[in-house]
Amino acid sequence: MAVAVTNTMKKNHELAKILAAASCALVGGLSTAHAEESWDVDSAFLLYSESDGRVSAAEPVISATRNYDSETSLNFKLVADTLTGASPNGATPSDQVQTFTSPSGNGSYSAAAGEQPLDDTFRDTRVALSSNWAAPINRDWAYGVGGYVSKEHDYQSLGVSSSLSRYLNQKNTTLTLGLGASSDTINPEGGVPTGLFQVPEDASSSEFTQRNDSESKSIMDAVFGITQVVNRNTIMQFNYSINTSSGYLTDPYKILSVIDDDSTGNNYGGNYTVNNRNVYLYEKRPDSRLKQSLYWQTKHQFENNDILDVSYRYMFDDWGVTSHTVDAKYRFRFNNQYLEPQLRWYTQSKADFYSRYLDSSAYTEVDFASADYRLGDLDTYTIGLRYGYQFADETEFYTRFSLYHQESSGDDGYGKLTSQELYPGLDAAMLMVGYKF
Amino acid sequence: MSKRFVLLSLVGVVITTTGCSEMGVKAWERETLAQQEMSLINEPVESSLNDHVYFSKEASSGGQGFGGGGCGCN
Amino acid sequence: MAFVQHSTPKLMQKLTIEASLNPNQHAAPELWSEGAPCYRIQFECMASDCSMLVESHRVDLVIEAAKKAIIEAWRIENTFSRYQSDNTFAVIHSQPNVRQTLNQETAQLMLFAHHAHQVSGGLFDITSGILRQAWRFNGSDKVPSQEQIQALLVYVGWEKLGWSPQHPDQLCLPQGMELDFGGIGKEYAVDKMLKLFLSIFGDVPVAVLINGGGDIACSGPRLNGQGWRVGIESLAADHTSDQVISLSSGALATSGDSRRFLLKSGVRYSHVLNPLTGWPVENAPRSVTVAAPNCVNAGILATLSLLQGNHADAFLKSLAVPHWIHPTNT
Amino acid sequence: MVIKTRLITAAALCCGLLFSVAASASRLIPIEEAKNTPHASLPLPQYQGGTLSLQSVNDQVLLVDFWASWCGPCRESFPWMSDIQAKYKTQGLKVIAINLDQDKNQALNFLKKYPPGFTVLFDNKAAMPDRFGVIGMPTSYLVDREGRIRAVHTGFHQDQLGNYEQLITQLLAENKD
Repeated sequence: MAVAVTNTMKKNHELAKILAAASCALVGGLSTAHAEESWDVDSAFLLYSESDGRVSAAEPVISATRNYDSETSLNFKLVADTLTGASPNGATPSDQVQTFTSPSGNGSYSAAAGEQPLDDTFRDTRVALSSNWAAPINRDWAYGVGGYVSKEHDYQSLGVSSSLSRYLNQKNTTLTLGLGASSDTINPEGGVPTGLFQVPEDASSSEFTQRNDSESKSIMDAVFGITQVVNRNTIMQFNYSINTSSGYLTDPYKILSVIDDDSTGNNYGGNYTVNNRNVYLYEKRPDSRLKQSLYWQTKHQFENNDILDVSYRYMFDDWGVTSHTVDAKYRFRFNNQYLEPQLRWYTQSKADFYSRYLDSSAYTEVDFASADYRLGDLDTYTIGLRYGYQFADETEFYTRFSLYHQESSGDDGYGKLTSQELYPGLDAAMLMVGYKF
Repeated sequence: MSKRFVLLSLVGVVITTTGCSEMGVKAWERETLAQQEMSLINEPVESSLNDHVYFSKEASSGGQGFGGGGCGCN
Repeated sequence: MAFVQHSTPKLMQKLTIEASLNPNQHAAPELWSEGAPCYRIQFECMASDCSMLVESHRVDLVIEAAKKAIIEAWRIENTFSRYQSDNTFAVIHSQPNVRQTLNQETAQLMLFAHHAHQVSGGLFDITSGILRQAWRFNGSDKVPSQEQIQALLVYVGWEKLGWSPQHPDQLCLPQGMELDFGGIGKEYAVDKMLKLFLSIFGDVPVAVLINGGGDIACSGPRLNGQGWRVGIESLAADHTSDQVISLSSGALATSGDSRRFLLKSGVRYSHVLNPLTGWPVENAPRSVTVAAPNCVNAGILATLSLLQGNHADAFLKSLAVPHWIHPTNT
Repeated sequence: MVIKTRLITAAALCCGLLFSVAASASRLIPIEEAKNTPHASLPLPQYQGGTLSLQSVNDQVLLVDFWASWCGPCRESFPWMSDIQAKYKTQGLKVIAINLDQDKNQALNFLKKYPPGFTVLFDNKAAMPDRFGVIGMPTSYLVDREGRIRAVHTGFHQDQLGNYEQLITQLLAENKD
């Protein structure tokens, strides 16, 4: 009897617990706590302007992040940019006036003697929208997924990305694997030119009429990274990333000059002509590229709260390009303001198929060629200063001014060509103004 | 020259990561690391604008990182 | 149940609530001053007189919070009312024999009903409301026939529902069956009101007690640290309070009602029905009041104890919960 | 075509991640397996004045919470801890929040902004958390009336509040028999 009573007591006690729990679950506890859920917006405007009236760009961007808790967030970012100005078309300067067929074939533009040939039909507007969701899976794992779409009048890109992170060693070490894929479509003005074919005089040529409207390329990305907390004030990251592109990787608007290399003739080093027309070829790049890079970044906060942020990247690819990038920032922090000088140095070696021009005796035999200075030997420097002011309501105004300088170098040519400036430098100024709220 | 460099960096990475278990801080020692300014990409908008400029002017792009570290709050 | 009052109350204003938030067209709630900083808000809900007692120096927040809480109570009343044609209750019952997806709130209520059904050994069952078609507790002596009850019992039984706790938002309701949330609705509304009320105040000091027609929840002790004085009403005709208790945390709920019974051949049938037999529980106390951390919890314990019949007291004692019982008297 | 299959692989990976999220309901640690509170006799300075050691609190259920002013989820937990303290005070719950800021002044500034409705102790030399096994901020421990750790929660998650409260009510009920 006594046992039976005890059992009933136990059973009823269990019953009371279950009901208490169930009622708490139903009513949702009593908490008056509010999660700090809000949109954090960072909006900025970039003005980019190159010297000598080359490209200038205006680029507004707005990024909105909703933080659900300290680890869960949803971000949307909208970027628009408009480019105007002129861009080098790849041809060499000459001691003669040069006339070029415009990309659409419906017109032409010219470069005076000794002047850099610039394609001034260059004009574009781009809109890009991206979104990313990041959340924890449990204490040890987190993931992120994202999507990206961008559109300009001759280029569309669609991409997805995902990442998986594993925390180790009490969150002092984070291993991250990121994967991305994107699919791009190029539909150049005037159609897709045939690589290494001569640029025809106008749109009536069969080279024009037989063109495809569009080409595509696909890109796969994988990043493996380790983030390590070093001590109370220092954090470090190493990444290895691999990026493969395949499909149409050529720039449809870039051409090459063919230079007369007959040292016995009086046009040695001048533009090679056939039927009294200068010969220019459309550039052609391989249809695949494999890039790999190693990246290291360290951030350290000093006793006076200033922060040093240094990174280094080494990149190499199967086109023969290798590059080194060093980026350093130092943030002086005052009560509610900061001043951040920034320095960046970048150097790259040229791609195997890069050639400032083609020789008339051999131009029919090359498989790939590009005179795009971006694939040549290049050194660039950026010097900048960022200033920020944080208001009492935790909004922030910031601005940044920076100067970008490029120096190209390479083979100086022969004959008449040696008197031409084949590797002009580039200077650009960038002004960014932004507000976070 | 470049191949040797890659090898050296890889060795560097391996050495540093094997040393990881002795590095790090306790959960309550993350006051500094918890600051937004100490996240590895603390100005994502500036970074993306820079990336766009450099992407269109140079042959290399990408490779940079993502999160990690931080407050370690749960 | 009644509150022990001392000072003379003064009507301050009627609280205006938008008509769309008052679907059952209740009279406007009234804000009474009981001598600052004490306020009382009177309002109607679920066919009961309800009130809130509030102590705060911020009368603006009192009004805002009271309105929000009353709107919530009216919403719950309207959502689960059996007499509407377009509410959640009606939508569920308009789709028999098909799999339907319940909203989160209903799914939560189903989970709670499930737990209560499990631990009560089937005595608590929200599908049993249909038995009221046979039993009319209006003081008369009309006891239904066993055939009548038997016919209705076909449609009673929690396990007959196409529902499982693994997927609480998926329901297949057999034709003819009915879910009755009335048994927990009022307590649920009281708890939700309290929660919403306190969320408006945040860190601002406040003490509040919500009385939903006898089901009570409070935020904690009064501002002076003392408990709320709550009278447990006598069943005598003159309604004189026979017991005054001090409530300084949690909630009280009462089950049982002296006015709802059947009297036949000297047997008093309580309005509490046993869903397993279809018959009223015999010798159930006339009313049971239980104290628990929240009102839903107090209410379910009071209801379950009534279902124990004359073991109600022993049952509550074994749970070690504070309780007050009015025994059966004939 | 190649890109398509790759995209699908990426999408499949994402989905796999989303569905692997597992819900976990925690329970009280059985008495036989529960450990005693470490450093129970160590007196720590109290925000409200004087000093207090965990063992000096007799016959109460303790919610011992480790927090710091720079930790976002800790801040979110403050109103909840005030509520739970008020609600279960009479039943014998005592919430003790142990501050681990290195710089006590930062904690004092924080407390001015977010006044606590519970006991706050300062452990600015971090003497306690190691042996408690704190591996994230905040971490809270539920200690029964006999001084045994019966539940551990790392982090503060709104969706688990019902669960936290349930464990507290269970523990409060336990030793009443």
